[in-house]
Amino acid sequence: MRDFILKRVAALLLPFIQMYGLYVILHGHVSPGGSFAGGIVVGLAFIAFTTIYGLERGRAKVPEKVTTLVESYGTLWYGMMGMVGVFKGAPFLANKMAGIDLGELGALSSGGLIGLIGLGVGIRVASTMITLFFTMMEEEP
Amino acid sequence: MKLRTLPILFILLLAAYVVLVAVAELPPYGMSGNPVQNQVSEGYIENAWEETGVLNMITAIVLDYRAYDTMFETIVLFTAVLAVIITLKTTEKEGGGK
Amino acid sequence: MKTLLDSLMVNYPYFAAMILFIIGAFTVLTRSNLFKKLIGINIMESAIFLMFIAAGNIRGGAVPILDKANPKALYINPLPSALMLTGIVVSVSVTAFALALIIKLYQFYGTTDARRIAELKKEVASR
Amino acid sequence: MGFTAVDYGTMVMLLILVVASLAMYFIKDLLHAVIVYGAYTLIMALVWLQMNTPDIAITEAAAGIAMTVLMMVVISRTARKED
Amino acid sequence: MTATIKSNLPVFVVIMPLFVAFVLPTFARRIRLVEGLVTATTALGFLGAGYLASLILIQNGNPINYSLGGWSAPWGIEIQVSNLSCFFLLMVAGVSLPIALFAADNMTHEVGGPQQTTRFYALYLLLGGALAGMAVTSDLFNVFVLVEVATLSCCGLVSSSNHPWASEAAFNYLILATLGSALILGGIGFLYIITGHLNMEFASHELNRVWQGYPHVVWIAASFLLVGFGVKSALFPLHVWLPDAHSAAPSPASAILSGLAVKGYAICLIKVLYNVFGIALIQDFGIHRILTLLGMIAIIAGSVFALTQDKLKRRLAFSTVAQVGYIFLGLGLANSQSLTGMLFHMASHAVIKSGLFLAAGAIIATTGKNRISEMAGVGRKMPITMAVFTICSVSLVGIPLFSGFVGKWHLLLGSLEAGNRLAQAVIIVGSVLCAAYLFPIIRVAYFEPTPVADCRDPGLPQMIALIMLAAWVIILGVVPGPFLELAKRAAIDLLVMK
Amino acid sequence: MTDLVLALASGAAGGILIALMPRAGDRLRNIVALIFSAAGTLFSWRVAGAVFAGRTIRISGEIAGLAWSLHPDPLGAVFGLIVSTLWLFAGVYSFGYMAEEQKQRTYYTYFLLAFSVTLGVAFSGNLLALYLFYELLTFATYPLVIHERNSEAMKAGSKYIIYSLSGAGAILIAIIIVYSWTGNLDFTGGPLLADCGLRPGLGWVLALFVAGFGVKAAIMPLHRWLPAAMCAPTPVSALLHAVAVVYSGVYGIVRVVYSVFGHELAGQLHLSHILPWVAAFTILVGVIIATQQDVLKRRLAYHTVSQLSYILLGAFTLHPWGLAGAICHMISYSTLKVTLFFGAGIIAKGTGKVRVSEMSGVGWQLPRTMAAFGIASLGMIGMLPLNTFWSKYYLMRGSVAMGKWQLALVLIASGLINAFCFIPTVVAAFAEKGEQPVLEKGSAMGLMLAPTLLLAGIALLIGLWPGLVWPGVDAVVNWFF
Repeated sequence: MRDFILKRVAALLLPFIQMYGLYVILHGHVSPGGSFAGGIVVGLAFIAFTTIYGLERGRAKVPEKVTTLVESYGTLWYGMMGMVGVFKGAPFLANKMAGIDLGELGALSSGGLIGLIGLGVGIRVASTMITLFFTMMEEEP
Repeated sequence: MKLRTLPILFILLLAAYVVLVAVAELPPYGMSGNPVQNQVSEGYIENAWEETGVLNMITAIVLDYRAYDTMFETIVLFTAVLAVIITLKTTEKEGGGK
Repeated sequence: MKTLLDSLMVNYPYFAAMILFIIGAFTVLTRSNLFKKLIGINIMESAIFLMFIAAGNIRGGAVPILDKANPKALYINPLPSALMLTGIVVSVSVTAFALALIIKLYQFYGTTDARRIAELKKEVASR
Repeated sequence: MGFTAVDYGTMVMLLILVVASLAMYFIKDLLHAVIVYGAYTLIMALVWLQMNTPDIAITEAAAGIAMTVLMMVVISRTARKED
Repeated sequence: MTATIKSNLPVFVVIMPLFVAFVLPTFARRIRLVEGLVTATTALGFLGAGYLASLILIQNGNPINYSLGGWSAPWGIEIQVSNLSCFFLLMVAGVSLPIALFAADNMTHEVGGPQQTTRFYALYLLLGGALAGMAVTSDLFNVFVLVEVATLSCCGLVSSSNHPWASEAAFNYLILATLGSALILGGIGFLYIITGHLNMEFASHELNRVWQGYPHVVWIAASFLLVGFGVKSALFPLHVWLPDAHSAAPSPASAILSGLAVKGYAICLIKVLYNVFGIALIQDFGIHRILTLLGMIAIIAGSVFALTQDKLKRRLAFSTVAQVGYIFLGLGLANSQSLTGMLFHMASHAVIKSGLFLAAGAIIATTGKNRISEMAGVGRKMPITMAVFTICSVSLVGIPLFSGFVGKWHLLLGSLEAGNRLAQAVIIVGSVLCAAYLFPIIRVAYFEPTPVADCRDPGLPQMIALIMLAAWVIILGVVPGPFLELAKRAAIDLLVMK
Repeated sequence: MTDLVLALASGAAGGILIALMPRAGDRLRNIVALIFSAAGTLFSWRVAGAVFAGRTIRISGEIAGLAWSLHPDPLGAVFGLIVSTLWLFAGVYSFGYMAEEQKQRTYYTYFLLAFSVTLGVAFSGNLLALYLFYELLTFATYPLVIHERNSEAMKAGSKYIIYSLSGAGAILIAIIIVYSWTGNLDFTGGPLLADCGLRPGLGWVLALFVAGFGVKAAIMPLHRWLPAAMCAPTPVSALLHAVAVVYSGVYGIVRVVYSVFGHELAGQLHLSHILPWVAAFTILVGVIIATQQDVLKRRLAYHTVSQLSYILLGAFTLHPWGLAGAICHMISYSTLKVTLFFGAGIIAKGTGKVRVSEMSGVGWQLPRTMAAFGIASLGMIGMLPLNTFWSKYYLMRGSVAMGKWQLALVLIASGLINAFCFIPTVVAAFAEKGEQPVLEKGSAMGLMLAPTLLLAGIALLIGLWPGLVWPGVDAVVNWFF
């Protein structure tokens, strides 16, 4: 309860920062930015939350189990998206070649697998930033 | 500036000179006729939107043409996280870390 | 010398990149503080990124995002940018890991100075 | 040589980068050095924006801030001054 | 299904260990499952590599090209399974399998509980995947990314040790290796700026067309790459990180670091030098002379430093510095015999050094002693471990019937062909010095009177791993057959300008 | 073929068998060792018989794409005969000498392994096999050198390993060069380099070979490991450092000169006019240093250095008479030198005296030993009733025939110095008759004494009827000329 204003402002701002991060991730293929930058922004929002509200509440929002799972399966997600091509008889990581509908140019759903991969990478990067931050913040007993 | 740093400084200045000579030889910056702007880059610029369906060519390259590199990029990140955790979490909580 | 300087001025981003690279290497090699070494590494890597990005650029070119209104614009080469995206991730990863190691080293030795750590290690070894 | 305003702007920023990197070499207080590093990454992002690569500029800005934050975290847990 | 696997095998060999590594951390509680997965993955990798090698041998060395995502070469990334790739893949798989076996159920004292061990395995597989990737890649930037994955996982492996010095070693390694990466990236950047290509074949073609316009740039690119890969593969004056890192790491990690990781970077250097610059440019610029000289210095200096070490793992680490010298020497002599010898020596050293480090790890783990002078009588208490150690040492010295001889034989033939008398002398002196620093260990272990208190051979998986490595040493020494054939063809491939 | 395999395998099999029975008693172990050495001896005699009868025995194969072969020719057969016969004697002697020593298992294991390996050197038909066995010999005999396990022995062992491996390295380079010229390493079908003709670098190759094998043959600047290695048990010194190991070096040089180069090609090299003088230098200096030594075994060691160069001198004459002398000397010197060492060992075991200056009166304590010792000393001078007379005769004849009569003078001079070297010891041993007891009793002493006396007898026998060994010598000379 030390810093009321900071907490209020954070409560107001952080959702927007996260929205912005998600926007950057999702619109990586039609506008500047991409999954990595967006993921970092999302991660930084959580980091800011933790620095303001304290380690315990931050940890409660994103438990270690979740980050571990996202780390592992987020990375695997990329590989699985690559395997889609293989299952369709095209080379690894194929997109158009695998016969995936590329959608309308410029739309959010365009680019076939690109959007999906980007989303996975973005969430994964966010989780990575959070993991790094928590690992470095937490004191060893 | 300690005495110990002087030889290193000397060597690096020498290296800097050699490198700058090489840099001066590079194709002039920012010209459209440079070797870099060859058929590869033209190919990306002309075909990216119809081959991948995205407007941002960089995303097209990152997530489609050279997606293999990007996969390794995420792996680098994954490796770094693993390495950080293996370095810092030497004591293990019972029950798999709740 | 004159022509060298002239060509360097033409290639000024490369020139700056190499200067930064050398400064970074100098920091890594002569500063004994681990943080400084880390910062030096980051300077070096960003210098190389600068070189790549500059290589892809065309002066007066267009951002490589397809402009539906003007599809025949002089787009710059998107490849170096795409490569450097990967490069930045790599440098973030290295930084993170190095920071973790710094924390660990501080826990062991109570200092972040490489030379001091070497001395302490020697003391431990001789004991 | 036909430099345009963009070129001169870039040159100035590159000069600032060189100065910043030298500053990081000489500054004894690590926290200050890290702050300079944050500025360095931001200017680097601007340079890349000048070079028509907004993607990289955004990424560099985000990554630079993330790195700065992490460095600050670590400095808060270790020594702040360089010996 | 089988057809899918067959046609995608080049990429599966690389991504399979990586995929397994991704999911490993979620199984941390079931350590047996983790160990089983790791062993199965390396075994599968071995099968895959063997199949690819047989495929390549059958089709007479014609490389298999695989375009990732279906994008052909100048635009997309292409991976190429050639003789060299198969050789290196076989080497990686053949060595990492016994190391994985050795690590099973044996990491607690060096790494920690099941979670740490799982992370260790994940890093191990990531390193394996990166090395496999290096073997098949034919894209310059992909080389850099793989090098980074390998570097980070190597440093992670080093710092996984409970040993308090491991962190310092890992930090120094990380900083120097990243410096190396920056140089490598710089070198690739220069090449890219003047050629506009990242695919090795295209870049080579373009480079050989335009290099007269940029002599200094080619020089600087070559020296950046040489220094960068030199740092990573511990070429002599740049080896300073290696002894600490390799001796502080857990034993299986030391084995894979000394045995394979260092070679992975060397393979990348070989690919960059011979597939991009090409033999003609190398000779025009005199790069091969520099390599030869550095190799010779490394052989002598590494051996002499190894002689002065009393700690077992440090001595072995310096021995790696010396043996890397042979690789660079063979690289520099630049004829088909020397390249064959260099490649074969690379493989045999991978096997030998893994065997030595694993045996040393078993000894250190059971006796708790890490100094050579304290190891009296180990040979009697741990007969099989020490027998493997002896076989590996004898092989490293280069006695016929063991693998080290074959490599040295071809290296000597190569230096004869290159007319380099000094190189011959250095190779021989290196062998003698190698005997001088390895035999005292064997002597102390077998013939010193006072026995160590209480120790015995390690458990069954460890024994299988050690015996497997010893068997490799002898098989490679007596009937290297297809393996030597691959090395010969790879050497000829490297010398042919495309 | 079977005989060849069995001859090589019996030593190795025996060694492994002994290594695998850790708790066996001395007697059982001795019996096993005896059986396997006898078997090895028997089969190598059969091999030699077949070779002299003109049959071809050949085993070949490939290691790592390089051909190897075992193919005994008369020279190899003679070497094999010497080695196997003396090994049997040394084995019996060891049973007595080692009876109270520690670490007998290790000793007999490596004793038998070394037997196998030495026969391998003798019977190899190709440079790769020769090199392989030559290298293995170093490792097989190393544990014997450091048998005492004290710091002196360890130092000697390290010296031995380093010298031998350096030599082997030189040989490897030479082999590589030969291989790159001919693409073939098999020397049984006539001189290997005969087709190459005189070409630059040939002299270097010969020099490398001679330097490499010269380490084990103890040519003068490379001899230093030999006196140091004398800290090994006496049977080992007798067998390895007077016969087997050093002979493998000598054998290698002879082999290279006659089988790789061939006497015609070698005669055209400048180097082959220098090498006899190197040998002569070693002969004189070695024996002069020997007279200065007080410790009997060291004196014998330097004496070995000197005598080995007799053989080399004969070989370097490149003349049938010289070669005949060399082969003769190989046979006769080995019997005598082993006798001398056995005698020295008995003296050391019986009285504990190792220095020449302490030996007055020993003769009456150990009369039969000293008699044998005396006979052998006379033989070293080259007196008539002993076999060395004949070898020296042919050596001189060869040197004169080659046109270097000065070498004959060297031989005579060294014979005289040899007389100074040992005769005073023998005389002193019998000079002083005190009240000392006769020590030649007991089974251990009997086991040591029997081979000693038998060898002295053989030496006399050959001296009186040189026709006993002449067919072998003749076969070798005919094979090469």
